[in-house]
Amino acid sequence: MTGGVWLLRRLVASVAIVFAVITFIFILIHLAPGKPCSENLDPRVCTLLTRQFGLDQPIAVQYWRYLVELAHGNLGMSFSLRRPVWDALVETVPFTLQLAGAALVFDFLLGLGLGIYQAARVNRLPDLVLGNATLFIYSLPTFWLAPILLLVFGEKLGWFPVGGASDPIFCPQVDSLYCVADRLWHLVLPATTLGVVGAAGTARFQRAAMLEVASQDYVRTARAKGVPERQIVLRHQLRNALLSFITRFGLAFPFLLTGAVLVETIFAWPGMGRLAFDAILTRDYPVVTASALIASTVVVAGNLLADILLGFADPRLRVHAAADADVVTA
Amino acid sequence: MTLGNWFALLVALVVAAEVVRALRHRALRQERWRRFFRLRTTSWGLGILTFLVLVALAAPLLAPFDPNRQLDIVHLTNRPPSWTFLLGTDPLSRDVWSRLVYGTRVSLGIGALGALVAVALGTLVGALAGYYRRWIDAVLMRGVDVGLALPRIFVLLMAVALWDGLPFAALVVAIGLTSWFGTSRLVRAEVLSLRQRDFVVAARALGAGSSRVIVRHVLPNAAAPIIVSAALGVGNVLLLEAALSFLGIGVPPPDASWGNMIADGMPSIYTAPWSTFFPGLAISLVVMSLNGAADGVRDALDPREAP
Amino acid sequence: MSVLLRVRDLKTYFVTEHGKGTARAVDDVSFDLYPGETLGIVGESGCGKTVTSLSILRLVPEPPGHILPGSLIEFEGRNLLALSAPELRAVRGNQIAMIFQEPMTSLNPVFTVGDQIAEAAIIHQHLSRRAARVRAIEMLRLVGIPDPDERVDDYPHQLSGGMRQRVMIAMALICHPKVLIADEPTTALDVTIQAQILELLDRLQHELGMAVLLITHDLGVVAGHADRVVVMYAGRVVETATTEALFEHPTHPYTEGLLAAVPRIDAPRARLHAIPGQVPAATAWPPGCRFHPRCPYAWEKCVAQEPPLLETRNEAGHTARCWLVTEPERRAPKR
Amino acid sequence: ERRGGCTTAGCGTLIDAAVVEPPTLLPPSTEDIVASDIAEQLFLKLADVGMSTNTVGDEDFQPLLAQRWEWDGPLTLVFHIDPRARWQDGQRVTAADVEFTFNAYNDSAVASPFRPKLQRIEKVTQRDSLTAVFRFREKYPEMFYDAVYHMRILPAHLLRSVPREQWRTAPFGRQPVGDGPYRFVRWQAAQSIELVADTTFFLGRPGIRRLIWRFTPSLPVAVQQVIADQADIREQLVTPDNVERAKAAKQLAIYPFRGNVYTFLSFNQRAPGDTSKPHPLFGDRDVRRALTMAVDRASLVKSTLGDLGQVPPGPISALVGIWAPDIRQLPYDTAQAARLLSLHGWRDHDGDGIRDKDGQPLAFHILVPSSSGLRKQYARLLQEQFRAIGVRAEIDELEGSVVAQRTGSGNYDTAILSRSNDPSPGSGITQSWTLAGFGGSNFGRYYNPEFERIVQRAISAPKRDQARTLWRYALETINADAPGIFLYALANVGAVHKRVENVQFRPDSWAALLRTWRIPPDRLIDRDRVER
Amino acid sequence: MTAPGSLLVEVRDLVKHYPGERSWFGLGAPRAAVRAVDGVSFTIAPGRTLGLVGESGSGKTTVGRTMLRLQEPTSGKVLFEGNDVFGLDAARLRALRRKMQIVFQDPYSSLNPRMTVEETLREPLEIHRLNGAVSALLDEVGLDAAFAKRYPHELSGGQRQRVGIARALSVEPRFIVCDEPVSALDVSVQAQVLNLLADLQAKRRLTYLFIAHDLAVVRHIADDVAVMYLGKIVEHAPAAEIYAQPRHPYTTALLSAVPEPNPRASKQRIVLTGDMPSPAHPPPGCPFHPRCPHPKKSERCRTEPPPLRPITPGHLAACHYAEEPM
Ligand SMILES: Nc1ncnc2c1ncn2[C@@H]1O[C@H](COP(=O)(O)OP(=O)(O)OP(=O)(O)O)[C@@H](O)[C@H]1O
Ligand SMILES: Nc1ncnc2c1ncn2[C@@H]1O[C@H](COP(=O)(O)OP(=O)(O)OP(=O)(O)O)[C@@H](O)[C@H]1O
Ligand SMILES: [Mg+2]
Ligand SMILES: [Mg+2]
Repeated sequence: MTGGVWLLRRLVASVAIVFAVITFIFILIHLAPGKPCSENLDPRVCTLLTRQFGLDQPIAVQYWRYLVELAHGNLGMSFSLRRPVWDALVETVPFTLQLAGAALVFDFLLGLGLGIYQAARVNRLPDLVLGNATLFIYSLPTFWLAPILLLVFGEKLGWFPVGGASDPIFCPQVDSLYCVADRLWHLVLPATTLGVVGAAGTARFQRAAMLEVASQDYVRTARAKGVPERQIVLRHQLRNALLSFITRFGLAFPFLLTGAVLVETIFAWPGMGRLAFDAILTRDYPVVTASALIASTVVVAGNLLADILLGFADPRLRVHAAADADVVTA
Repeated sequence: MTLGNWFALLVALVVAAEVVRALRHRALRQERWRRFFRLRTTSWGLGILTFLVLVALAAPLLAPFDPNRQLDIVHLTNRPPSWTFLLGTDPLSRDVWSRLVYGTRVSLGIGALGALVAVALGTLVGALAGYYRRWIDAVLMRGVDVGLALPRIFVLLMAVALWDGLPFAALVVAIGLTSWFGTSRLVRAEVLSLRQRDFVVAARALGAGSSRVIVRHVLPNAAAPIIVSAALGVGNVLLLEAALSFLGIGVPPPDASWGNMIADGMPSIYTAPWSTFFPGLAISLVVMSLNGAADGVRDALDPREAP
Repeated sequence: MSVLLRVRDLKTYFVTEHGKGTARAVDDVSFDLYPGETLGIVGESGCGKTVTSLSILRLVPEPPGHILPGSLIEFEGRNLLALSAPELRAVRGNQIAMIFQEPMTSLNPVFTVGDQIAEAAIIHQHLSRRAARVRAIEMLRLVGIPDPDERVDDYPHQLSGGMRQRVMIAMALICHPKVLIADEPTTALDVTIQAQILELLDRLQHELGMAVLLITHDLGVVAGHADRVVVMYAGRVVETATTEALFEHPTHPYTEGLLAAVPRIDAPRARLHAIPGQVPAATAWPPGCRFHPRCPYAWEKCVAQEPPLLETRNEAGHTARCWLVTEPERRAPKR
Repeated sequence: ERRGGCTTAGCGTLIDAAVVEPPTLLPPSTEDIVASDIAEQLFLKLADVGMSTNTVGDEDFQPLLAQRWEWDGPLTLVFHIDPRARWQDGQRVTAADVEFTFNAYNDSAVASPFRPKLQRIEKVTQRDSLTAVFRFREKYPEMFYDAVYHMRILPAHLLRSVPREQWRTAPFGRQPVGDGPYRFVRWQAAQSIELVADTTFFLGRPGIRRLIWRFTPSLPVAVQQVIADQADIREQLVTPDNVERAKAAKQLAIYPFRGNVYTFLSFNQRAPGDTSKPHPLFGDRDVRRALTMAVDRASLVKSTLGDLGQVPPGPISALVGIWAPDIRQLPYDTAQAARLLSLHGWRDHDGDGIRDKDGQPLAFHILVPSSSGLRKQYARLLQEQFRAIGVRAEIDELEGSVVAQRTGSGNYDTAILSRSNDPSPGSGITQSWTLAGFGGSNFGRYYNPEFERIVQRAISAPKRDQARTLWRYALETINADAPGIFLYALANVGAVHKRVENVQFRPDSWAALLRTWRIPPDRLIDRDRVER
Repeated sequence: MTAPGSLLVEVRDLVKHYPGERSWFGLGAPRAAVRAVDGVSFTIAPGRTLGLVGESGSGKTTVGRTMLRLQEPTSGKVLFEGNDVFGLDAARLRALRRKMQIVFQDPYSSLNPRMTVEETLREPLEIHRLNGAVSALLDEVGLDAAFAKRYPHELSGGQRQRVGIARALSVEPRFIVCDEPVSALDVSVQAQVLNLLADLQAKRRLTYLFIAHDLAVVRHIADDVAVMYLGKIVEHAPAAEIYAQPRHPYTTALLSAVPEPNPRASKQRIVLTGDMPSPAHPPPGCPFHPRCPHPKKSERCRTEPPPLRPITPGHLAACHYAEEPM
């Protein structure tokens, strides 16, 4: 089977998964009792609106309509935001991607670095200290860490902004280098909150992976060749440890998305996590379903990406046209 | 804190330390258990867990106050830690230490139940898929793919925020029901490799039926990843429960869980940090201990044979 | 002829997890390797062959293992155990090269075989990548791999076991080392492939003139390919001799038993001679002669006192660690 | 960094640390508070209440869009629109706009939450391009208030083409064009809304050049922003904690003002889910009275709000003029409460600490929206207070929409609800506590004909003093019926950066007078000087 | 070969193809099937041992396991005491499993690491509701009764192999497939186990299919020897004959490749070139032709697969030039 066909099949399967997810979410939220009306809204107004949105129809009808709209690329109109879901997503998804991306970078750079460093000094003092530190950080609840960071670095020290994604005065839009810096500056605390727990996990994972590889025969082979120790760690061990790391990378997305809900709310980050969270609470069906669509797409894409990366990184998995034909004749 | 409480606390600490020491001591005799205690963190983890279980059991002895009692809502709110109120009081003038102690019961219970549901289901699905292969495998694993792509927090929020009158146990079960996908993959992989092993083939050759093979030969050997994921699962459930409490959905008041203690104390986190700090610390401690213990289990049940 | 590699009183111990004691994996091993010769080291699983070979290049994993002070490994007059890390690296893969038992796991799965072969040349001979690649292709041709210019870009998993072992050999020999340590190079291979590889080693040794330390548990392999043989048992050398002498006059009862236990293709169907009992654990070698619990001739002295390596009467340099050398009359079987 | 050179009076940028992002800025389509604050700057009313918030008659009202007005008979009110008024796209504001606005607010397709408040206006017509005529159905003291207070005049020429049922989602709501002191600049979804002063505003150039509402969904973090000097205004600090912290911040000035919200535990007098039957517990007036007397409301307020709250003397907030601390209420008297319960057969027969009757324990649920920290805290406090007299209350913390659904349909035992008042006592009380509110916001279905009668009289009392007395009587009547436990009325405390002068918070709408705030040139800071 | 009437096991044209893995969703086209066993037939008379020899991957294990129906065959028949093994229902299969047993190659994976020796040996007794004694079994394979309480990791390789044999013996089978039972063992221990197997056979009148890759080992235990190459039997003859006069060039090469513990033996070695082809893509014609050193190798070998045919009575070989061995 060639790579193209493989990819195509995976894509089809991915679409099927995403479809299953939104169906599930659609049914779940529509089965929940209650209507999308806020607390203080006059119930009479509420009834009127429900009719306007067609929510008095049987769920099958609603589902069918939703699918038809979806097929036309229409995600519907948000009840609570009073605007097309598409518009809302277009504005928020990039922020979540920025946050998750920064957290991912933070997570993986720090995590990998620490893991490699620890593995190189296994069972010595730095390793033990870091081992305990990462274990502790790994077990911190995010919503607990966030206020602490805000208090210390935002309020007390004033190093970083207290919430928000950009300076509303200087940089309402990111249109200059200064504003890019501003965005990054705003990203520091939320990305740290989101990434540091993951980084601790990554460090622990990577350390274990490196040690696993360190005991492999081929590392000994490299040593027997006279390869310097540094190169053994960075070339032979790391390359192999990265294989299991890529799998972890693929699994990081659900974690990040889940974390984003809390972090975005606390740090006033205008991302999709917050949007989705609010939408669930206000029963904004179209937004919930669309966010589930995005979230599951990201997760599935993350897995796919990891598989593809793994295919590149691990020659054993590379799809060779003649993979089977290993007939050797003299 | 009364003298009696201090004494009970001391006893709990000593007993926990002794239990670990005794276990360690006995473990030295058996290779596998010696490996369990190889890391110091394992002993610590086990000790802390034992201590917490003791605390949960002996909560009435350790807690100087009724955990739900609002001692004096005008004068005793948000008191800092003192000898009377070991860990201070919360915004409702309840004794944080007493709540923490009683909360241990609830939180550990939640963690254990949620993890149990998740691991039981994950193991079942993983074992079926891995052992029977073919269409069972295909169907179950596609389901797992969907489950993994499902934004879990959405499902939980919806289940809990929107369905009123959902009993709390149902929430815990819901957490469990949405947490088993990873475990099932893990177990399946393990079962797939185990079913190729000669001793499994031997059991079949001897006429053992599928259920016997799975229960006696396959699962015990897949125990390490199962137990490890259960241990880590407890931590995850705790964190999740805390997160949900933080979002306003958790153990119903007035009963204390660590998660809702944090949630209750959150508005005064800056003026009375103790009412959130200590339950947060307790959660961290449990997660850490479980991680430590899981490392030990991993070592002890290492499929690699002893040298 | 001057000694190329001199091993004296090599002791490599492993500190096992607490409570189990120290595994004395290699305990006082001495032997010499001369230029151009093939020295076979035979012994059963766990007797310390691999640890010996790893000790020579200080590749024993540390911890748990360590080479005890007082051991000497002298290569061309330099004590390898005293070298600094960079000096040692200059020897590894350059002067002394190694090939390992498991060609499957000894190659790094994520690099092409060409890269792995070339690596040593880049490090030691400072060749450019391009030049090293050319060398790698040459080496592949030398070890008899068809289409070397294509195979050079293959990954290990694309090769068969025999080819992988050839790649290992190519990798070891690219810098023309003076000593090649081959640790059970054929154990994992089929007989027909084993024959190919041994043939190849013979040929290359001939062409390149290196000394080979051939480690194996198969007496048949030693018989066909070694000039001299060291027999190990329980971390000790129990007998050393030229190949002919060893097979003609096995002196140590262990060597004797081992020879008798080998199934032979030319013998008719019959019971095999078996050495009773098991090899003891490295943490608990028996006192006295370490073979005495399994030895048909053992008497009190064997239990009480361990014999040194004694010169036999057969031949100069034929030594055996057995009291029988001093009391040959006891060789009459017990019972 | 772009440091600009604006250094004169009329410079300045204020950032408001807001918590909730409005769904739209189109006034008739939302009741959202932030939307209304922003709309204050964008869309003018014809006239507005003064600082006294007196709603009776028209003496205390300030002209805005209407230069002046006169009565043309008892039921006809004529407004003369200020000829200088312009829409920000240059068009004049005309009487046609006023007529259009009324029709829109009154159109059921728009589903405006303000529509019920306009019921007594029959129609609005234009006499000439600058004269709008309001025709009322009846004569009552708050006619003028109803005419001006609920509606913000909208640009007919921009909205006429938008179908009414699409007003909720109209793009105009995200890109409004107004006639107020500020013009709309941009709306960054989930981040901020920015306004800039209209220097040509016909009532005078606003004192601050730029206003930014910044949305921070978590209140503590929003407060933290003003404390960390990253925002200038937090109009509502809510908790004593926050007030303490804000006071400690050097650059902040604290402005207390009357609150417009009261919170109460609503007793559902009808069986949950079946409004035809009385509630098994709360159908009984004495049970309600007993439960009310069991709660030490003063201590609860002290505990949760310190000086920031008061026990309301009835279903009103401090905003309305009829507030008086000496209005008679049920006392805190647990002994009396216990006696009353025992008298009705609620005793602890089985000794489990909970009273019971006929095997039924005296237990009920308290419904509370999980989004409100304060109300959740109150639920826990109440639970404990009830426990003390042998009543078990279970707390159901549910999402706002679920609470709305359940209370709206009468499917609950008790719920902690909040009501915000406009300055008029009449409209709130009628909506929430009389027959007129059945199916509306009288969730507990409280009905007492005597009370209705008094309220009617109070509303139509032409004199303020007369009305006051009647209202006091009405409140005492409803207090005695105990249709709910009136828990607290939150005093508002705002925090504003000290450099801002002439800060005035009008209790019913803190931002109503924002255009008069200003920053002296010598106190400008970096963010004020920015020129973009 | 023995007369049909006295046969215990008969394998007829056994074929086992492993379908290539189907890719994701089971939608993908399968890869080329691995023809692990490609038409194998042989018979074993009661009390005799057939040695099955071949290089790694030639299909020996697959033959052994398929015979016991531990894997379903692709086609072919296995008759045990005249019963078609593949036609049995679950209950009868279970009954049959008392009579056919298997001993595995890898002593490390053949025992459940979580069960003591006793538990391991007791399990088959439980399954078939037999009343045997664990100690007697241990005794029979030469293990001390003290071993009963031990876990596999506390045993040496030879001891484990003995436990594996004891487990097979526990249900008192008539036929045992020994799948390379000694290849993982040291020479000294290998001899012990081979002797044990021989003794047990004599004592219990067992029938063995003895799988090995080492012709020298087979020499010591087998009555008949079959040589496999690429899923096919290429030569099958009584032991004495095959060692004295191999007919197939592959057998000849195998024999010559066995290293002899005799430094003076200066025999002419035949070193085969190349590796065994992948069973997924067997060469056309004679599967051995790419490596065949036979001087007469011809075009015919490349195109026409040689059938397994009798060369002399009882001596089968699949080579066009079997009459003219090398
Ligand atoms: N990393 C290690 N840790 C502990 N003990 C070890 C380690 N490596 C080797 N040993 C011990 O050293 C002894 C000798 O091992 P070695 O690998 O040298 O045997 P060998 O002769 O090469 O056997 P084989 O034929 O199985 O390769 C064994 O008893 C083994 O248990
Ligand atoms: N479960 C399986 N799925 C796919 N292919 C398999 C499977 N089992 C064996 N094979 C393939 O079938 C062929 C024959 O395997 P088999 O194990 O029977 O050989 P063998 O002669 O026993 O080899 P060895 O000496 O290594 O044990 C090999 O190419 C192997 O890769
Ligand atoms: Mg070795
Ligand atoms: Mg096999």
